[in-house]
Amino acid sequence: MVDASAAPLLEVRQLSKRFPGVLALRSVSLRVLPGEVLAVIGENGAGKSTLMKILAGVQKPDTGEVLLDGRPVEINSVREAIGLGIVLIHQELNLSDNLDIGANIFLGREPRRCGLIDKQRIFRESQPLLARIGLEQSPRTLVNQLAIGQQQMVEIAKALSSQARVLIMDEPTSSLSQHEAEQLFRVVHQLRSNGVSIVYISHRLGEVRELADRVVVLRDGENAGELAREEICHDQMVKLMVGRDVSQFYQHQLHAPGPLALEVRGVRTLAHARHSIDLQVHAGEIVGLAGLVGAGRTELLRAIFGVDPMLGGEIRVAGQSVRVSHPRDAIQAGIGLVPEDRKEQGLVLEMAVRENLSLPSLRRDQTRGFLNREREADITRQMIGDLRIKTPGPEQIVQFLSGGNQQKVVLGKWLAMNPKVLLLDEPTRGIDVGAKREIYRLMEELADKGVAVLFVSSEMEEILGMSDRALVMHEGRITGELQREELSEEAVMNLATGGGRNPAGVSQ
Amino acid sequence: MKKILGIGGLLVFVCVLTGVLNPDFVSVYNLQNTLRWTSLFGVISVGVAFVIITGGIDLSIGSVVGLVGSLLAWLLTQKGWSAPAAVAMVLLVSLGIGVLHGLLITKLRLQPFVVTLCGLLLYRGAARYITDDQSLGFGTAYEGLRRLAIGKIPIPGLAADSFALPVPFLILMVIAVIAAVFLNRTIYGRYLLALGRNETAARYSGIHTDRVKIIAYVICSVSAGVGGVLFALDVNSIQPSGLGEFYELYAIAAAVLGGCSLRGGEGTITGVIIGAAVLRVLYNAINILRIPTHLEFAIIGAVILAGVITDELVKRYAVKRRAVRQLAAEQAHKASVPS
Amino acid sequence: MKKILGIGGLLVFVCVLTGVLNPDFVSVYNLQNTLRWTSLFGVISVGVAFVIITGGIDLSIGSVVGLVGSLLAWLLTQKGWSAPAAVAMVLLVSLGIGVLHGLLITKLRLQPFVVTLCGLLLYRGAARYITDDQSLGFGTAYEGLRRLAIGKIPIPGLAADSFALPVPFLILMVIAVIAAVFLNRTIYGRYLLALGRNETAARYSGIHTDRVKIIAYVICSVSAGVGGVLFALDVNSIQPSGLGEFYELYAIAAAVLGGCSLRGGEGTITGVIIGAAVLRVLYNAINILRIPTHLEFAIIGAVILAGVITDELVKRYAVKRRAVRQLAAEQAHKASVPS
Amino acid sequence: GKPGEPAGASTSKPSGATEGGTSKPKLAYVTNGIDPFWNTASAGVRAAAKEFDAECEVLMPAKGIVDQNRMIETLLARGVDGIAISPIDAANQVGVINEAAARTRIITQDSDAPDSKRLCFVGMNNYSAGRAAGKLVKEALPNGGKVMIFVGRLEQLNAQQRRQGVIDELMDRAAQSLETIQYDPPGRVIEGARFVVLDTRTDNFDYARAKANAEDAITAHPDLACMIGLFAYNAPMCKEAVKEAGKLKSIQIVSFDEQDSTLQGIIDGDVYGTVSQQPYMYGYHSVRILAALKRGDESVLPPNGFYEVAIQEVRKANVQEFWTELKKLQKGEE
Ligand SMILES: Nc1ncnc2c1ncn2[C@@H]1O[C@H](COP(=O)(O)OP(=O)(O)OP(=O)(O)O)[C@@H](O)[C@H]1O
Ligand SMILES: Nc1ncnc2c1ncn2[C@@H]1O[C@H](COP(=O)(O)OP(=O)(O)OP(=O)(O)O)[C@@H](O)[C@H]1O
Ligand SMILES: [Mg+2]
Ligand SMILES: [Mg+2]
Repeated sequence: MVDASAAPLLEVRQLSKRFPGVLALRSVSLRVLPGEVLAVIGENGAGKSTLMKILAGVQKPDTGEVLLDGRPVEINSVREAIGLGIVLIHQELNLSDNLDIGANIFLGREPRRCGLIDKQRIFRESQPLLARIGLEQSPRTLVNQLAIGQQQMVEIAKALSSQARVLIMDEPTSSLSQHEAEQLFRVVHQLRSNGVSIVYISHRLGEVRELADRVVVLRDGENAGELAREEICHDQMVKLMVGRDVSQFYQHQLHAPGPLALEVRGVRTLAHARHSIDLQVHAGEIVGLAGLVGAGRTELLRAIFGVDPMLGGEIRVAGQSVRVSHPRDAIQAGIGLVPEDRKEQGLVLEMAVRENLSLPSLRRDQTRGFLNREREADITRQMIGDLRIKTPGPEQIVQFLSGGNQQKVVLGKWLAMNPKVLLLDEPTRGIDVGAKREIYRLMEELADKGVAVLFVSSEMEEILGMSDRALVMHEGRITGELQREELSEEAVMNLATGGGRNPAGVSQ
Repeated sequence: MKKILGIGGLLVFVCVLTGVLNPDFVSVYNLQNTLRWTSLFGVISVGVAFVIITGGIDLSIGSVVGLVGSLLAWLLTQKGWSAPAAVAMVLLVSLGIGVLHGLLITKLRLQPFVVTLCGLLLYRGAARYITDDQSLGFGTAYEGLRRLAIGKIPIPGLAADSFALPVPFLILMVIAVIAAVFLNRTIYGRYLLALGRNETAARYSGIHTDRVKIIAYVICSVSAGVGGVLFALDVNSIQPSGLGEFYELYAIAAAVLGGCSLRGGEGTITGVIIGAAVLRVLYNAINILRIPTHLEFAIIGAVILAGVITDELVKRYAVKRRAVRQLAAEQAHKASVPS
Repeated sequence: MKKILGIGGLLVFVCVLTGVLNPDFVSVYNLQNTLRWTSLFGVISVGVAFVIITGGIDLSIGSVVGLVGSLLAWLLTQKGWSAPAAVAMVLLVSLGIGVLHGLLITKLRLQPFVVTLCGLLLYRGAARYITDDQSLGFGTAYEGLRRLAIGKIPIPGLAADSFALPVPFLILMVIAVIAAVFLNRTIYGRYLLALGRNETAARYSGIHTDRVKIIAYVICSVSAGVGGVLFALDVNSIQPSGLGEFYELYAIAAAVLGGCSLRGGEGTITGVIIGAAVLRVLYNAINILRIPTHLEFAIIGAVILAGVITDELVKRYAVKRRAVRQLAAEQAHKASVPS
Repeated sequence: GKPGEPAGASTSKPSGATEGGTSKPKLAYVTNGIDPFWNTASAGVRAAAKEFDAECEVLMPAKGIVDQNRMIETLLARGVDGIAISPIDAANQVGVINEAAARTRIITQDSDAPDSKRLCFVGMNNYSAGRAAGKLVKEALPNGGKVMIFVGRLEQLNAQQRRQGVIDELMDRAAQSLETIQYDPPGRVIEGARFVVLDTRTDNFDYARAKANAEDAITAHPDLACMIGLFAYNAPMCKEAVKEAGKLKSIQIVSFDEQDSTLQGIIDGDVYGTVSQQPYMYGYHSVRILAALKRGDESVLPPNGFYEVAIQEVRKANVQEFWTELKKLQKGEE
């Protein structure tokens, strides 16, 4: 255990940082002790990533100072930060996928011989790193051939290779499978015992509880409190993050399923062409779709929604067979999709809230091709009100909203279409607790109104808390179905890892 | 809006400066000519704006102008087609070219730059092949048709020999109004702007992005076709190997000056037309002010560059000023609310 | 590697076809000429490849060729500079141009297309202004300097009058080797590839992306400068308003044919040189096979388009075949393991 | 250029009443492109401007006919006392020329527009010049042989006329009248008794292409006997190619115009001869006529509207003399 009174390895004093329109950090202070795992948590937009980017030399603070070993240091570039032993694993993937794993790991710090890159040495030194994080790939494999989770592991290997004294991980597990995440935790423990300090950022409070020696909470760019090892518990963390007590996170009550709303029969997807999938969702029902990352859940939703081609099978909405070869077909049949990647797939970031909210419904509300502006204004007003989207106005550019409010805009797009079936892919990924609760509430409301809700989630708590019924996928097929009363962590994990029930008994 | 202010200011500045230095600039005759040239280039610039808004580019415009012009003259003078049939035919050809570009870019996912670069070569070659590399002209026949390009419509109330509107200007105005309505008032225009910013998100919202993109390329090629007809009728002499060369660059420059971002999703029709006007007025000014013609290129290049640099600096300054203002407001607030 | 196979195959195909149709194609004289032209265009194509790898574009190459060529002739014949001083001076100018482009693109965040489009106009104007739009030539003086462009180095062991290597080919080889080593073996090359694909990732890895980008633009402009010197010395008669016009398009086409992606992050030097060779051999074939010159453009355009379409289709086919093979393998596996 | 006094009467038609005779005539000389040929013409312009006390600017359109039309328009807008133009496509620029004729004095030079209201034409007959070049070829190759023609753009009337003149001469056809020339289509081999015209290659004014075209011709036709360059730069490019191929002995070159490189070639014996149009005279006489017209002297107009500038054939015998004269003319007013 770490001595809390030890001299801090890294110290941040009164750091402030302003972006156009936001004060991201206001006199934030932070101490990182040698060989501890310090978790930094906070709602979306609390300033966690900004603080870390400053430490890593990506951005510069407006005021305040950073001390390393008690001496003030100025970090002007990523290079300098690495030189000081501060290394950041970014929240987003940052790899050049046209290069191989080895090249990415040593990018910016290539070993050289006679002025030329020493490729042999790169491969030689990459191998043990990959072994250490459990990535079974040759360092010569191109990164674009790796799955997202594996790419994240490459990022981690890259950080490990730089001999960090302070290793900052900004939501490293958001795209990792359970297995990969556990491997990561082992590495974290190992590093800590080697005296490396780790700053760990995550919205998954379970992980934080498991890993952290100490928790620092940020709220609205300010220090909101600190928890010592023994004080760390879910409710405490949430309380500090949102600034009030949050009890009763999931207020789930079972919905009475109505008539069949969505029926998927024998659908095959590109990624897992060998398995066909059958599933059913009833009106007014919330069905969770669980599984490890890469199990093919996103692929399934994308196929249902017509983004990717189906390799066969049939989709029926409210008893009608529909041919979906483009999202528009799905939308016309009454399906909506809240996609996995909000910024890439869900929103046109540089457009106004109004324009985003009305995008799918423009066609329905058109008069001979012309925009129906009154209708557009109505929808905007209604959605901002109903979903309590926090925005200065309908003309605000979506980019400047917080993650949770952005997600509400995505939801609003579909609510305006009055869908029969709503598909949600990781609806709360990277969203803070407050916003999460509102999203859950909305899902409940929709189900009450008779919408069939099918949601994908990698968070066990969410699956357990929100589903009337859960389906579990493993390597492209549905390995089991669990009714509300059968739902448990073990049951889901069992199916998700391919064990458990006989798949023949599924969905009958 | 602000973008238009900047470029509009530049236009006014150049006009006033030239007018003061040489009053001939504001003579009826010169204004009519400048208006006519602006209109001809305006037509192709408005077309390319649509493609630029999708985040694409069209390098083949000049060659389409050349092909359409050559074909028109060839059909009329060599094949004896009637004027309406010939015009319809060449516009159909340009439409076909637009569809081809659109299909290659959307269905085969080829890059717009590459597709239209090949188009640049292909259509130029086609024009030269069809006409057997002979220059063609309408001579003094087809005066009726040529009024499309060189005709003038007197303004009611003004004396007969004073200012009259060049017909191409009316054509441009019609095209501009249609284009502006299309872009701002129809769902397709909204789709264009949306997919220019984020194609994936647009597709996920149920927009047939491919179809909308194809429409943009068709608009661009057909505008180039209309431009080609007008240019051909205006110069009345068509060199298949030369007509329209480099026009794509002028059109793109006008669109960029007028506030279109090559990254897509941004642009206004008014801005583009003002952009085209700036370029034409500059050419005119250089000649009127007796600046040596060989400085023409350098001046135009310098003005475009200065324009985009200023635009960038102004944007940065605005961002900074906003931040400073906010800070001041907050500090004032703090001061009034002692903590 | 596979990309090179495709374009290499095309080159061999065109060569064999032309050689069969007209054996003169493989005459020593013709091979030397084709090699020389390939080298001249190869130099500017290799240069632009670096910019394309960063995801940028350089439209000013032709104008830089024109400016450098004009300036060289002007300094030598009008200002009486010595050959080394004049060559050094013009290369310095092209270097300055590269730095300027790089700074505008990285520091002011202007778009490469816009910056170099302005460059296209500016440098052409500058060339015309400096030389007062007069044609210039080296006459019969400077034969020594001209050997850079038209000299030939006999291959030891071969008879004196048989095949000798054109000096520009040697220059290209030197440049190509340096470029290939730079791109594949040095950290800057790696940085270029990395930032071309993902600039943020490169920046977060501590790479001074701006600096690397500026280097790419400098390489491109200096290559254009070297090309300009060679072109000027080769044709021995420089028209400031025409020298190098459209060469940027040839260079970009060669790079794209050679496997560079305009999206950045992809490209090989060998591929680019083969791309340049394909274009030159095509020109040569058209002339040698007595195909009318006015079909030239159409043929070149069609070949480039066919090339990129084939490339795309082959890629798709490969993806599909892999999927099918996987499926088949799994089904075989299933069949052998009865469930 | 200095902007002179702002002409208030810019749009007024020229009439006897406005002729003051006190101010310098303001003239413009518009070429059909940028070429050394026109630099020599400019020398004539400057010489005449000095001699006849006029101001004359030379405008060279870089981008073809569109540029040229635009230049005319701006000149009219600015108000000039006279324009001499080399129309790029005479038949189809009648409208433009007539419009100019309505606002100022316009004459054609180098290339005529006979159907327009231009006051006169200063120049030569391109078809005859072509025939003269053909005669040079016959002199160079008394026994005939295979020839090839090189040109920038074949769409230009002067290029077409010259080419046809060369072909007709080599095929020993009767002279055609300028108005009704029948053209042989390009891209086809034309065989006569002694001569074979293999092809006409174009290069779009790209010198490098011009040179490559010449090289490729040498490759494709090992028995090529003569190259004819229709535009000023073509023969010099041919000369470069032939020289590098070591074929100076077996391939004759016949040229148009008088680039230094061509003249040097004639001295060295690399080029057989050239047909000079005396562009200096184009410039000189254009300005002379326009200046006099502005001063009200109509007598300068040639009787049938054609002021013919004699072409000059330059061979080894007279090249020195011709070049010395040319240099003198070019230098005269610097
Ligand atoms: N480059 C930037 N420009 C403008 N605003 C920014 C920028 N980066 C961050 N912000 C803003 O600064 C605030 C803090 O953002 P930051 O990314 O640090 O939050 P976070 O705590 O990491 O949130 P999350 O949990 O969603 O990752 C937010 O309001 C964000 O919108
Ligand atoms: N565009 C793509 N190209 C190639 N492979 C892909 C692509 N998208 C997904 N895959 C692969 O298909 C498999 C299934 O991925 P998918 O995203 O459907 O998983 P998932 O269960 O939805 O996981 P997640 O929890 O990340 O949503 C994975 O192995 C993934 O790497
Ligand atoms: Mg963050
Ligand atoms: Mg997924």
